[in-house]
Amino acid sequence: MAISLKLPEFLVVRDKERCIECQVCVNQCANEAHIWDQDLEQVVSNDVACVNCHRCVVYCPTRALRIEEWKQDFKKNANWDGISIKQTYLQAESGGTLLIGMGNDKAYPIYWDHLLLNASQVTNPSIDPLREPIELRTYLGRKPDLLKNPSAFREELPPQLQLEVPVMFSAMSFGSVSLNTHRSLAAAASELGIYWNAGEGGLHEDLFSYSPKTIVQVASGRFGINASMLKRAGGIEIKIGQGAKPGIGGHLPGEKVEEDVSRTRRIPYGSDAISPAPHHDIYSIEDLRQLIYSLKEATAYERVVGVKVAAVHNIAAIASGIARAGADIIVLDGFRGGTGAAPLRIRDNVGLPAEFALAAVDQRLREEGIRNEVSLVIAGGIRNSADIIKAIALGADAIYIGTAALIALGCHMCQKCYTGKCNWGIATQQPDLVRRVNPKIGRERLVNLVRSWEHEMKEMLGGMGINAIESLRGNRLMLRGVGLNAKELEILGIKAAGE
Amino acid sequence: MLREGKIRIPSGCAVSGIINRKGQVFSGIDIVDSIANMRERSNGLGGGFAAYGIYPEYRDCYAMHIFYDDIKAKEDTDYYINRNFEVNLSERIPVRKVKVIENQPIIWRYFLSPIPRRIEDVGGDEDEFMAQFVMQINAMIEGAFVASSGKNMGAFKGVGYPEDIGEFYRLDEYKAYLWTAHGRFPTNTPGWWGGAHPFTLLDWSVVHNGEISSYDTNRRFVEMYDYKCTLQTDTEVIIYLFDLLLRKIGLSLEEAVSVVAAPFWEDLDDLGPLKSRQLRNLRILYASALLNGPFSIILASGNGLMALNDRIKLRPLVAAEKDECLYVASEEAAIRAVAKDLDRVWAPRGGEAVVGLLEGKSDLLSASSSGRKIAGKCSGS
Amino acid sequence: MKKVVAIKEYCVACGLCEVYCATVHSRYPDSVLKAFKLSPQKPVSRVFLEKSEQWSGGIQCRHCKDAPCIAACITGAMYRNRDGIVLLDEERCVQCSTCVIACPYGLIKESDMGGRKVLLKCDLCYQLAESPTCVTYCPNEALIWVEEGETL
Amino acid sequence: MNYVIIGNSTAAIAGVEGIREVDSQGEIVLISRETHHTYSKPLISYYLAGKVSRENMDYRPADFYARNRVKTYLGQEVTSINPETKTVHLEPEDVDLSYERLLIATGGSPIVPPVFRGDYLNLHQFYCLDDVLNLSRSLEEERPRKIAIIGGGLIGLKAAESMVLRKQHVIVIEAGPYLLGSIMDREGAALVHEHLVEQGIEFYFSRPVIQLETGARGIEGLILEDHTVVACDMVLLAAGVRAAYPPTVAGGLKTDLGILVDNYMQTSIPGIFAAGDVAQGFDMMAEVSRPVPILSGAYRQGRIAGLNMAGQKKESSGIMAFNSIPLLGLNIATAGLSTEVGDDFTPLSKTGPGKIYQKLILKENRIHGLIFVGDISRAGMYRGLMTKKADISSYRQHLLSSDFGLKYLPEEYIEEVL
Repeated sequence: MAISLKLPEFLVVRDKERCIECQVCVNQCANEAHIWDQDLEQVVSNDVACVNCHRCVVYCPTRALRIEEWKQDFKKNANWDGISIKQTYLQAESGGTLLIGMGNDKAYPIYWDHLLLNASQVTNPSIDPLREPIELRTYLGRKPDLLKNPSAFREELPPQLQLEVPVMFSAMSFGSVSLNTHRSLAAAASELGIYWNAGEGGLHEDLFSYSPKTIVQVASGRFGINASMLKRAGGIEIKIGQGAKPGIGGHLPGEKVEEDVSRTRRIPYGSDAISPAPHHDIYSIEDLRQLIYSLKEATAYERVVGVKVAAVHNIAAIASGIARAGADIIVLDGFRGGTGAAPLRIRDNVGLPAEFALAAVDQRLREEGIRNEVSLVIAGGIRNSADIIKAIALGADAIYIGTAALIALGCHMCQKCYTGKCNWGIATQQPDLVRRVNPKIGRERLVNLVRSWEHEMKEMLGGMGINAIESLRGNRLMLRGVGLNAKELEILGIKAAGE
Repeated sequence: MLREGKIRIPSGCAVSGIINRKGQVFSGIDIVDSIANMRERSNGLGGGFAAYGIYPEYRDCYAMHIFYDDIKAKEDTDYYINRNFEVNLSERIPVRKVKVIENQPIIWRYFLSPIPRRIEDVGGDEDEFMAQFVMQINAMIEGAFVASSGKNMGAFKGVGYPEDIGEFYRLDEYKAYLWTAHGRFPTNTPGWWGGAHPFTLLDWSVVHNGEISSYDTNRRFVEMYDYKCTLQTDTEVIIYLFDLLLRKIGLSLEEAVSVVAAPFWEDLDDLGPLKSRQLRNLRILYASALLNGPFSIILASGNGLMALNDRIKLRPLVAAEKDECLYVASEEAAIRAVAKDLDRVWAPRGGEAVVGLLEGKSDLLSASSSGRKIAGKCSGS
Repeated sequence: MKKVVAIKEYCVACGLCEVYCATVHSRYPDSVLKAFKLSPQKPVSRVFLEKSEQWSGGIQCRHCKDAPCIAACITGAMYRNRDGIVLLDEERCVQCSTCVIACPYGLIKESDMGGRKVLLKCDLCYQLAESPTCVTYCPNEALIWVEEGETL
Repeated sequence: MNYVIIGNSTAAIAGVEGIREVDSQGEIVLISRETHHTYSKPLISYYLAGKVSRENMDYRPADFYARNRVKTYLGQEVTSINPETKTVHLEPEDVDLSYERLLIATGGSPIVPPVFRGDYLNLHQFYCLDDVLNLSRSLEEERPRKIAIIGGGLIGLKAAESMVLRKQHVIVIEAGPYLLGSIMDREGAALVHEHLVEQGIEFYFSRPVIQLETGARGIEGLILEDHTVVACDMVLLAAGVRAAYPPTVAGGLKTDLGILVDNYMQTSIPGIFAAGDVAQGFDMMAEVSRPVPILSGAYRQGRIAGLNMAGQKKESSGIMAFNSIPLLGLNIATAGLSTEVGDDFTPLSKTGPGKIYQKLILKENRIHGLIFVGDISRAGMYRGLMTKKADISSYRQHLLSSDFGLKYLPEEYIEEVL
């Protein structure tokens, strides 16, 4: 066998002064980067296996461990940097597509960080959320045309998703993530009065009690979907694309299709679950309309039907088409959106920032006079409450978080989800690893995260003199851009700081 | 410095309004005295009045008050007016020389009857025709600004303290059954006459104290329904919102109030299932029409007035009654200055509208500006 | 009486229960590092991480109602305190190990403390104000401190 | 309710504790022939060896009687029991005490083989505290060079251990073919024998003492069945124990090898209970009524007796013989039918490394007995399975494997421990 040119990515630094040989690290590393050596009677490291997930670092009771980048210089070359060279080695050895997990990690500009929020000073009072109610409740769903149907409010409205905080947990399928991850998300969403999205993998029967707060996904593989599931769910989302891999389907390897996954997805045990790149019954906008109305028919028009698309270059026109095709919610997934597995080149090079997609779509729908009729949700790269506030000011009704939720559950962003050996028990089906997410703790952590954001959002809103989130929606005057060029400001529809 | 329309300017203010609900007219002296009593609330950079019932002889004509920066603007505007209207009277508004009032524009008024064919060209909705015409002039013609355009009413406004503006416009010589007034405290303005309150559209006028934090949400909402927010002022967007809700969509005044000053979600449940469902639905459908942030406004039409605070009452508003007269003002002192023995004085709660309608009217939306009808000839001389 | 319950569904088999149990019963109860680095003998845990391919859990004395170890103890060193906790008085213990064979779960262990044999069992950290140390430090709340009969 | 308890050892004390679990008010009277505060009989060898102080021999703390409000008559003997009048007579106090419930927990008394019946200065019993107090004094005063111990059972070997620890030369004379014959098989006994020989103990097997050589100091030599003469200057008797019946009971108690009791520890006379070495109850492993003279059994029986005397109906499921006997550093544990060799019984055993021997006695997918020598750390789990009468068929192949533990056991067993 020819020698591998792969170099370790990380160095396990073990402080011998502190190591007590308790082997907790050995017990926790599913990658076997820590090994108990019987003869030496000590723990030794296998650096090549380390993925820098920090499980051992966090668990080490004496803080004896630290993971460093494996520093191996190549001759300086601005063009062929170390990463490019190492990826080339990898592909020369494997002959395969480079796979990666989680969202785009390239240093593209993060527009959220170029937006600044306004606050009240003197001319109007800021509102103190500790003294005055500040409302974050949001309704997602189709709204009738106000001019054509002025008495709509006297009737039953079309179905709406009521969110106590304009945050939802993004689609992450059972299969790509563990059942305990689903349990945590479902329980937290129910406690928070929001929705979570079960992704394209159906809903495990243990979670049926949470189904009123569950959005189920109809994606190109149609996994886990049937009429009773649609009726049971709180909402339905047709997934056309995903920000991390626009234009690409999904592939859940057979090894992850264990008994529960197989039963929930309604596919044979151990078989690969392949979601085609397109829906093979949607080759045009009119086909999408048929699917939307098929789903509405199937649920007696009692369920919200959303459509999720990846943010791509002509997203404004696409979104307009989706709105007119009858979608109740349009989800725009920006190119920083996470994934369990994506081809690296796709993830890093395809799509649009969610900020631009949102600004363009919101503006376009307003120009067409239909913005009020459809809800706009964005996903892909929301990291904190300020990002949410900015997204809503740009025009979103609500946002999805995926990666942030997983980080709350313990994800350390090692980006190795596709290996199925998630040391934090999230992106895995291995029973001993799945146990690492205790849904009770998971729920608490997710609830804490959203509640802390809720409070921060209320503070930011109050600072702007606003006591209901709908008064921020599309309120772009509350934003100013810093470090943006004129074209970027124009697309975002905001003024420059100081204007 | 940029003026309204180029930049958004926050301002503080005083408002006052008086209506005789029997429709008996009275001179502008009371309203001037009332607003003058709140001089501290303005800074001399804007004052104005709206008066209803002042042009009985031209009651069926559109009374258009226009500010012109120069004669070129007037000529351009006249060209459009003549293409679309029969002009019953065109004259300079009579003013008095007041020492502190300066830089006044050319202030003109017209009494107009639209040419029916022009209305039919735009779909036959006369109100919509008028509204679009006014917004066109404001948006398109540099140096022209329509201060008011309703029937039997007019807006009198300018840069200065309101009592000086009243003196300037000789309001003591007008008689109206409904007066509103405004004293302005802009924090940053070159003092542009068009930027003063009231702001009007059709018969509507609004005087407003406050700052609408939801401004851009509201603006972008009304702009979906063919309004052009050329001034970038809260007052402008407020009047467009009410026009949209009351005239275009046809909500009742009560419904419109529960849209712009929506009840809190948690308070909805106490209202009984039907009521709470309708209010919830209204709030869901008209989320972008919620006026958020501190305000007290007086919305007036030929039918009467409505005074309203934001839903958590961040600005002052007091109401009082004496016989058939209803008074609303930022401060009780402003009412007491003109009416000594009041039957009742109260401070309306946040989001609670004070409505004063002419006898026999059930809504603010005036007959002249409701329905799609073609105007007849003006009956005035 | 409150007991420690192991929830095998959430045990991550890390062994921190053992590390902290050993520490808190060592000469340096506040420092894992000192307990392991400075103690003359390696500190010994009274909770035991039981692992199989299907499950794992930190197990320890159940403080049985009808405790076989108390019945079997030849010296009276094994006793139940006022709170119902089964304790071993090391002063009076003669290391006969009868309790070792009496315990049906094998949760009393002999340990060699530098040539001196001692018998160790869980004391529920009864001298601490807070919950037993294994519960306090279980990183996944797979050991919980609950009233008997109480479930999740 | 008032209670009289005869005896002051494990079963009697457990009786007090049992009564007090149910009845905090009733009067309890405890009568003991010995004058000592309750102490643990098995500790006598430890005391002799200097591993436990006199105070630490107390089975319960000094305030035990006071705390449990027990009236004691120490140094008093019950001379008669009258079930008709429900009284017992005490001497030398010469009083009648009436009872509503009576517990007989008089224990056992050492067996003295006929050849040793006689008054010899250097012949010692090895049964109770007074025996070892005497013995201890003698050892210091007489400084014997060779001590013969009669009996290679549990008591004999613990006595031997204590003598070795006191640097005495010890000779053990066992009538049977190997050590610990009542609980141990030949293979296990061989390991123990090897260990004890290494510690300097001499052994004679299969030859009972048939005659004594006596002299001025008392016994000076023992003549065995094969005429071997074993010289010694002190003899300890450790030939076993039998039930120590109380004085005649009017009306008579039914007895076999002990006072017969039912599963509530009640004797054939209602109101009179018996527990401990004097009683003959149900042996859960043998599934017959027979004496099981071990401390844990005495405790269990005493407590059950106490509970039932105080009115709480509590049935015993029987007791199991089990022992743990560390001998000069070697751990030995046995339980249940450890010596069973019948056709139905299948032994499963494992030896080494070193002095390690582990054996389970299986029958019909159950463990019926065990012998562990050397490493006894997992013995408790096996004994637990015996108590539960657990069906071991699903994990039979893992029994005695070095990682045997909960993980191989069925779900319900695991749930019990978690």
